[in-house]
Amino acid sequence: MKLPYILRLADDALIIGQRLGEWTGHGPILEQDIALTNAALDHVGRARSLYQYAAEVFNQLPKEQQLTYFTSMAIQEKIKAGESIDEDTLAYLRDGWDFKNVLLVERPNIDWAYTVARGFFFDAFNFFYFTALSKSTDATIAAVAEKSLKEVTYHLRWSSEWVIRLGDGTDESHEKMQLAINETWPFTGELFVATDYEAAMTAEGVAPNLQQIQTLWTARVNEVLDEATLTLPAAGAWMQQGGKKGIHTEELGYMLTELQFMQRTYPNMQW
Amino acid sequence: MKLPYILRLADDALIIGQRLGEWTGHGPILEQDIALTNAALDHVGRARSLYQYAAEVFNQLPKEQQLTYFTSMAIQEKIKAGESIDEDTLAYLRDGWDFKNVLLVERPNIDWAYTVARGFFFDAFNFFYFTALSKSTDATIAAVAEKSLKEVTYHLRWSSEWVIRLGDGTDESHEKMQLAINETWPFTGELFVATDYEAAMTAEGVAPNLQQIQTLWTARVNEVLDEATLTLPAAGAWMQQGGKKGIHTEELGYMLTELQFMQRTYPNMQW
Amino acid sequence: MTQYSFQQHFDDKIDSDNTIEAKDWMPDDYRKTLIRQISQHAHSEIVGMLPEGNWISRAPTLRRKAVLMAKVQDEAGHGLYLYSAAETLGISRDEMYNQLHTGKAKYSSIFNYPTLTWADMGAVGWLVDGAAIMNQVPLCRTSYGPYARAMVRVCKEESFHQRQGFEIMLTLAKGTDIQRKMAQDAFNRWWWPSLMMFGPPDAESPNTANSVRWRIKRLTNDELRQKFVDVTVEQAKVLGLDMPDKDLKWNEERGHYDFGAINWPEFYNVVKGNGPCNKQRLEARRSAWEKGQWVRDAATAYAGKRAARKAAAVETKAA
Amino acid sequence: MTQYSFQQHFDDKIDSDNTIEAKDWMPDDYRKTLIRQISQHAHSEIVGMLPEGNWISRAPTLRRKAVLMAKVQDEAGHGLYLYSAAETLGISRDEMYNQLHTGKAKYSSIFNYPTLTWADMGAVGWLVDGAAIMNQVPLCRTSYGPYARAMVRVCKEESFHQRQGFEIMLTLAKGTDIQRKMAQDAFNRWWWPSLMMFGPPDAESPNTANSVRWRIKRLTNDELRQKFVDVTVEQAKVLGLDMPDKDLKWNEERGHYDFGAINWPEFYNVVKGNGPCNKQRLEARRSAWEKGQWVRDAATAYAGKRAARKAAAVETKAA
Repeated sequence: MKLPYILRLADDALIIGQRLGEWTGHGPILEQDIALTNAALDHVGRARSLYQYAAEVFNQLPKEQQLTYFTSMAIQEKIKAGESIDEDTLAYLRDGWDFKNVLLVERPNIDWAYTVARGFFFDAFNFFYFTALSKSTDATIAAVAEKSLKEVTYHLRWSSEWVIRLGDGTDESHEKMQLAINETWPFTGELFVATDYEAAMTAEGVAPNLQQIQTLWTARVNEVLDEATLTLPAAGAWMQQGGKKGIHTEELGYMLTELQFMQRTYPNMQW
Repeated sequence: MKLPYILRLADDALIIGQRLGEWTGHGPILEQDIALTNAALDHVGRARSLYQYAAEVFNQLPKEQQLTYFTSMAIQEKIKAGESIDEDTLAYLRDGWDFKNVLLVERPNIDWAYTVARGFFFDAFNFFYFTALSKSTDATIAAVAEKSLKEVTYHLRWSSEWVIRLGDGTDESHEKMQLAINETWPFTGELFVATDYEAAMTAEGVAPNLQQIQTLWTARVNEVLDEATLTLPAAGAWMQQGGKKGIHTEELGYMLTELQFMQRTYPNMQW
Repeated sequence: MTQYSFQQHFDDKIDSDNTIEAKDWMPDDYRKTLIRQISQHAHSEIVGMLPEGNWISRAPTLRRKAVLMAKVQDEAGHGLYLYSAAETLGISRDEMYNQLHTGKAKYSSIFNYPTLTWADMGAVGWLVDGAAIMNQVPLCRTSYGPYARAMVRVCKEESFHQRQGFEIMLTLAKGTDIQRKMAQDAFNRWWWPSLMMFGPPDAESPNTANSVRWRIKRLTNDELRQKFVDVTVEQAKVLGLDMPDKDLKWNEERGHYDFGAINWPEFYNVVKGNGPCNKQRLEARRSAWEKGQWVRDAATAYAGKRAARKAAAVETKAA
Repeated sequence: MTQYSFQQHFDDKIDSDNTIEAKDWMPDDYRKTLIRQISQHAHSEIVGMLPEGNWISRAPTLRRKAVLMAKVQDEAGHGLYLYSAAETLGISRDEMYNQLHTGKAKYSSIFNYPTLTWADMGAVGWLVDGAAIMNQVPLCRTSYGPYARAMVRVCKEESFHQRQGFEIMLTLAKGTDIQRKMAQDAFNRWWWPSLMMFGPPDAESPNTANSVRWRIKRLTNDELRQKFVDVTVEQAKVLGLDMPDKDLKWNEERGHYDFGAINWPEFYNVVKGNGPCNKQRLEARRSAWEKGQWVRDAATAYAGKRAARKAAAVETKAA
């Protein structure tokens, strides 16, 4: 249960990093272009640490289990050849259904308001989650969380400020920000619905309790939206889910096609 | 010299077909959505016939020549395994620099006016080109051209009508169409610059004389633009080229990433 | 004729299995019901282009790419026939589009599910077109002539599509491990939504009486669903795929397969707009429409100019 | 001081290798030349983000992805320093953007070439950054203080980028056949444009005199180009790549490599706007700017509101 859990954390980080990287060179303000790329780098960095740990865990599994763990033929061939896997194997050679990121992070950038909304919901989650996770009984995970906490504190400050700036800016920006909040909202519920592997990790003290995180998250989200003169969709709105179990949106396929292009087209090389 | 020539014809057809296919389901008028998909189907059909022929020619080469003909490792592995190649090998497993389509056909759709402009310049070329090519000394190529001529006659009528409709429609459509003509124009010159392999095929009577095609093409283009109340960029405008020699725009990489995704990710399977 | 005799005449035609034509008198309810049903059907064809269009650029072989393009194009064609049939009832295509884009008109909820792998092109053809055919074949003899004639063409093409979809599944099922897994995964995801395509259970399905009488419907939702299950189970056996329903078993007594409980809350939720792709699909249609506005305007303006020029030329000649 | 004595004071500073600072008097020509050069340099950094940004989503390993992102981000940072340096001369950033977007201001033509394979990330770092450093290192001691200080930071990072680029090339050169071929192909495409980065031959290069005197320039175009060729030939040997110039050979007498004729018509053509990517690059910048307008407006409006609230709060307190 620990392997899917590590992958879940890593996949969130990779996919949001890939999304934010799409902004690089195309931001509305040079300083903000830099800020977003900074966040992208933090996420990719976290993804690397977690994939490295996941690879370590995977490489210790019995070979027969390794062989059936992922559907990817490219990974199976590595195992058959007696090779161990690494961070890039996990990022570049898994099939879409083996990715466990929440749907939220694969949402397209659309515009600055959507990017800010997605970032804000996710950063607020990460902030409370990593705070708790830095006390994980798994020392490696705790260390990653500890390191990420500094980064995510900055991310959350940045995205909160932008929610407020756009919400309380012009009429146009208020309208766009409210729309982005409304449309992004249905993708936040999944963050707090524990899968089996998450529940197991929570039971072992590896992962935080999602309900506690949700309470903190909801308070913070309300606080910031309030200051931004924005409102949340009515309570009880329908929430999308699936990502944590490998059932994604149509967007992920296109993302992975691009992300994995080099390794799929030119396999087994050093870059 | 015949193999690169056949591939050049086939690649034009595949890439324009792929581009037009992007419109399917997103056209501005249902009837026109159908018309564009129809054209896409014609092009993909022609691509298939030509790739089949190219594969036939390739499979007759000496093995050592086959091994070095394309840089694609996936193709080289097929050769080493004693397999022959087929239409899908050529479409799905060649690297970008082995594609010989003109830059014109990989231009993005952008909007309806750009799509019409690209289509019009290309259809007018195909119309005169296939007319001549149906007299090719190569019977297979002549037969493909003959069959395609009926299709392209329809394509050209369709795109000419749209150039006229948009050019002589509203002020807005006139402006958009003129912009699309201006921006697409620099990609037409390459059609008429013969590469070595084209010149060799012309010398053998396999391929038409490009200068003769250009004369006919220019007259037709002027005629239609005149009726559309549109103007051509000044004579002597700079022309982009490279595609016929495998030097493409940044667009092609993204197109092939998507086009080849399945075969690259799940190699050596029947679909 | 009096209102009463119009109604009598209409009833007679219905009862004698004759078709009602566009110029014939018909009750308001009949007209409204038909407009709603035909336009909803047309919208389903148009929105239905999107989940499959999603794989055109990534089809794994050139043949499959061509077949898929042709299929999606056929759906556009179906949309066209059906919009035309609805137009004979006095509603314009633009009005119908407007109902779609504002969410006033519905389309089949099945298209609010995503197409996640190539196998979905098989599953959609096999299951979704398969279910559609079962729903639609009876409509080839529906009472309204233009609709019935449109449905004849639609059904012919749909059953071709259904065979193509099955053939994709068969190729995958006979393929490598990962291809079989793709096929099973797609089957798992599309099976239950396909069963929902037949609509709510008869007990909860309103207004069936008139629909049956008018031959807008010939079998009930549950009857059609059972038929679909019975046929599909046999086809799944041919494919060697597992039925994604642990409660499925042959009922000797009924002569039918029993199957598990359908998740109706999910169904109503998707209908309400909360499916995985409702917003995405509607947004794609709206966006195509909005981006196409200047194109349609230009076409109209040009047609006007041409007509004016022709008229002027005729006048000049006459003068 | 009289105008004459201002000029005298400026000349003395220049002659004694002192820096001119923003608050100092300076001749109009000096100011204009600097604004043009610094803003052009800033624009080059910003437009230069695009060809490399093109491969962020497709970088072949996570490490390469991170390094590439960081590199492109550094370029944004360079743009920022340089815009700030130019602003000290009395031009606003918005004004400079406007000059870029309307085509009035130039940027380095090298960024009008496409990045076609991953190897281009190596070649651009190795060659383009390499050439840039040769052009820029002398500017770390240029006479205008804010520019010189910006260039110190820029050059430090650029040489780091250049080493990263070379390392990508080395990895490819030591890799499989196809990786070597990628590296050679990228080298072939980027070599000649890199040589053009040093500008027209000295014989045709106007206004060098003042530039040299003002230490806006220290070596001539041809001197820098020769230095670049000499260094790069040796690096290409380490990589085991063929020089894409059949006329290249060591000239014992000169102590330098002779090299083939540069295609200057191509250079002027790209400068004129006809390179493979001029339109695409400018369009990407313009589009980012236009799509960002409402965001900048909101930020300005919010800052205004906040300032007003603060002021009101202070007033209330005071009252």
